[in-house]
Amino acid sequence: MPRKGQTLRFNLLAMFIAIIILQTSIPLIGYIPIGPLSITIISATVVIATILMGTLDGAIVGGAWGVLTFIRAFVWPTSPLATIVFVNPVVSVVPRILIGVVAGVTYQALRKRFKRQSVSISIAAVLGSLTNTVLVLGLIYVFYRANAPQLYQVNIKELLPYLLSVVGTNGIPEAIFCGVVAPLITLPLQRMLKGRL
Amino acid sequence: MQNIIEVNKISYNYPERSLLFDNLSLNVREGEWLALIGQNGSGKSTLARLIDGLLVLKSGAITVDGLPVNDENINEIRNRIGIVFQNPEDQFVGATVEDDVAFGLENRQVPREQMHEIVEKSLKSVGMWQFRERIPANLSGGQKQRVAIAGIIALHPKIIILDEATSMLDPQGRNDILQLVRDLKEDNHLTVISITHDIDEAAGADRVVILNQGQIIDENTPDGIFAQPQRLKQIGLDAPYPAKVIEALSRRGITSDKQYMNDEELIAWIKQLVSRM
Amino acid sequence: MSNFIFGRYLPGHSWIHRMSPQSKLLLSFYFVIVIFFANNGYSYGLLSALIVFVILMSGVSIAYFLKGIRPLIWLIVFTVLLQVLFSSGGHVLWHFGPFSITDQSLINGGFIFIRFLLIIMISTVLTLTTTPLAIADGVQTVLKPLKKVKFPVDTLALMLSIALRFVPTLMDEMETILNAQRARGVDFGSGSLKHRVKAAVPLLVPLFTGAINHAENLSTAMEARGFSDSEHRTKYRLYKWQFRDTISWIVFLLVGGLVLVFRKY
Amino acid sequence: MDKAISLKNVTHTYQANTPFAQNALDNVTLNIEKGEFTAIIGHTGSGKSTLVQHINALLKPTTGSLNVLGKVITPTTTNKNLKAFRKQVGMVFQFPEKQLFEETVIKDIMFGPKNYGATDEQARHSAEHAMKLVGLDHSLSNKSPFDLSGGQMRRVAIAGVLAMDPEILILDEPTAGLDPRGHNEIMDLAKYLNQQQHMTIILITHQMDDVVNYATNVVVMDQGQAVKIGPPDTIFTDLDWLRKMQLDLPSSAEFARKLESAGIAFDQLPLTVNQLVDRVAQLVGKKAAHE
Repeated sequence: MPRKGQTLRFNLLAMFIAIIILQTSIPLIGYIPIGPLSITIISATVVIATILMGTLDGAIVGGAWGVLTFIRAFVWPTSPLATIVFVNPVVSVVPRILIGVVAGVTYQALRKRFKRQSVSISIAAVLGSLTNTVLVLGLIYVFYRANAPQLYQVNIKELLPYLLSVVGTNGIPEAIFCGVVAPLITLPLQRMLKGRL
Repeated sequence: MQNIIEVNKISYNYPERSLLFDNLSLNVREGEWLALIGQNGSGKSTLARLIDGLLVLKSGAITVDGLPVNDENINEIRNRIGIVFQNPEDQFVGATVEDDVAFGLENRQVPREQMHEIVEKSLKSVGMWQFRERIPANLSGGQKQRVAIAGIIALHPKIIILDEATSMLDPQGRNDILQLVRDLKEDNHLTVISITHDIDEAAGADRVVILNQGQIIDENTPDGIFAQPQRLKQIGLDAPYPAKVIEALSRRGITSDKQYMNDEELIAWIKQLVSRM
Repeated sequence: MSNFIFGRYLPGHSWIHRMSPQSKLLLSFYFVIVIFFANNGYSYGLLSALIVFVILMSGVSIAYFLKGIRPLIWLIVFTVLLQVLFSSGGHVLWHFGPFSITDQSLINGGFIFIRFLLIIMISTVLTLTTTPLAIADGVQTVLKPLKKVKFPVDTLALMLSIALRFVPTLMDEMETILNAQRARGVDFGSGSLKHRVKAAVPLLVPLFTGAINHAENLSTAMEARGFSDSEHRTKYRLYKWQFRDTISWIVFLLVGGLVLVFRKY
Repeated sequence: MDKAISLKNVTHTYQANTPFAQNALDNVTLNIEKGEFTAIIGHTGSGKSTLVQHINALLKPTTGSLNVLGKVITPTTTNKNLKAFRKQVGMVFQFPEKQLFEETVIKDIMFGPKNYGATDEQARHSAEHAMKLVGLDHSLSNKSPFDLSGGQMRRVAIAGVLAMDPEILILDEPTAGLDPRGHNEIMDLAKYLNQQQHMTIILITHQMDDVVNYATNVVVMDQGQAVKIGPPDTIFTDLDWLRKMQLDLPSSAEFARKLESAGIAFDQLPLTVNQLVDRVAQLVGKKAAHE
């Protein structure tokens, strides 16, 4: 007999991956366009998975998003940014995985400190989302400062300030969004899954 | 007839809930069609899950085909029982019809060469072979339930449990599925347990057991159960159609000494009334 | 709906359709890597010829490919412009502030344009001729060596196939939820940031609760059908390596070799 | 009587201008009076859902126009103006419990009214009233909807629609998956709203017994067209035609046919138990009077 909840965990992971596939293909539930910016709400999905199922599973869901971002940068890019930076698997995958790791570790550390669950979830979500932004920024800087060889051979050095500012300005509303929405979604789901994982 | 399932003084409760079953016992005879009726929350589906070892008993024992339901026998038990669940969408595992039928075979590590033969035979027996390459999104609810049944037949079970398997289908899909299961039961000498609150589905059974709040409050032939339509109503179930006619007639001063007759008896009685007077 | 995974597969029986998915997957990767090494007109010409040949072999009408590119064209043009305007080296033809156009950057711009087309074409061929299920199976075969280091390849492949199977289901449900909340007076896709953030919750909570319900019911159904260990199962589908796979690899390897040779010119 | 809904030559094409174009509605013209209880029947895929989504302004016609409570929707009506329609037309989707999302029952029910501009106090008032209508105990107000039983969740969802105080209520198979008691309670609620609150009700259903027991008006859909419109007793007359539409007979009509083949004649096919029994009583009584 499978360990209690093992099949459920397996299927929950499958469903989260399905949701992320959906979010990367349907703008309405994946991205919120605000003026020239387009903030992603997928990082919230990774945070929610992390808090419901734990750090490892959160990292897996984040990784799935990363791999999808990577593949999409070739097959169906959504922005010039994607064609330039996300064709590098390190930039597209690693930060996404670390959303789960950072959110998970933060949540575990805080959950007993705050009486209200929503506070610790919110903080974990903000930090998780910021991890993504900061790492994408950092990795772009590391990789392209020195004009490393890259797929489309665009002269990125000159573009660097532009890239960094786009990622940076998206990052702030993204983190706020995550912080507000993650607890609102996670709490009812926790209630549904109580004692079953 | 021999008992194929013996439920012996079982107790069970969901975590953080009060006791649902307390000392419940029930036997299912080999080859019979047993209808388990009761309203939502009466414990019908839970009982099915306990019999299949999907939930773990608190106390008591269940044996299936002579095997006690426990960790050790779980695979053997699940080889003998096939369950068709309520929601057609949520039991379709494979990406296509044939992949879904193969799922149970893959789990049992059936060699590939055999699998293809079994899948073909099973799909043909439910009339879905020509749909084998379809994806679930392009099938109706009734067709998905057929595929679910094919997936069960592929494993040669002795028992089929219909866990409200027709409740999400339209009337036509419902009749189709019940007819299919009746045919398969005959051809494969199956035991069928149908969990339902559809009184018409129960009417076709050999024996009906009423479950109410975790307790068996009655078991009898359908005619015997339906002879007390008031009782069915009290526990939130529908009275069978002939009982409604008899009741309505009695309100018009035409009374019978019976509270229930099946269709044929009722027709005969009405005929007699009309011609006698 | 810009659905890049579903609704793209076109059933058929062409040479390409009948190749094993693992070959198609690996050859697509290989092709992208080869593009990486192309640095002159000869190479780009050769690769373009190969892709045209592949498209013809796929039996899919060219119109499909052109339709696939249309929504991406502005993105490609924009990226090419970035390259043209921000390059240095070569004779400066035009100069303004941080922007400059050189003869070198114009040529590079042209190459980048071709790179884009090549990569989009090869991936389009893959998704038009291979079902999502076959792609998942292909991934499983490709990753098989990782089993030696205890990487749960089969678990991952089954998980991916279930995820793909449920995408259309969740998409339908999302549409119903969207309509149900619209009927309750929610405006989606307009208003202030605060409004949009608030509008996401009545959409996402039901989407997730629905998904969790699916996961729970599916788990029960799978266990009832004897599922316990995703690493020890037999497999219904088999994609055999075929003669056509060998031929395709020979052609692609040859082209790759030529691209390396051309680098010196 | 006033017209509540009137459709004129409404056609709706999904994926217009593509090879997949498909007429989900094909030149539908129909009128529904205020205060009527209309059942829409037809096999799966006949266009029932597309039809009601037009009435609720979730879809716009590709050609034609419709008038809902005096407001007109044409293919060119802007999306902004559609919200006003939706306030008057409540729509209970199939398995409506799937749309719940709030922390508490009361908040979820208040969600609709607040979207349409009600103050907190007004919304709470409407929500409490709606809870009473659907038979939800006040003590459940502050519970999480996810802690309730399936039947209770469905009532919360229906209350969420009723709290918006619509003039027209659309119910899309509202009893699917419920047990007989739950089924009867929901259908009786629809009847109460129709008869006591004078709400115009539109019910999509597969259950012909509900059609004859509750509806005053029936629309039969087939291949995107409204092929027959009228009171139940004009709909269930032509058995061959019904079979062609893949529709069932109500239980009483079915039983009456068995009686007929046993030699008991009916001048008109009875549709409900009462109609059937009236006829039987009449036959028995006639004989009695003769003697």
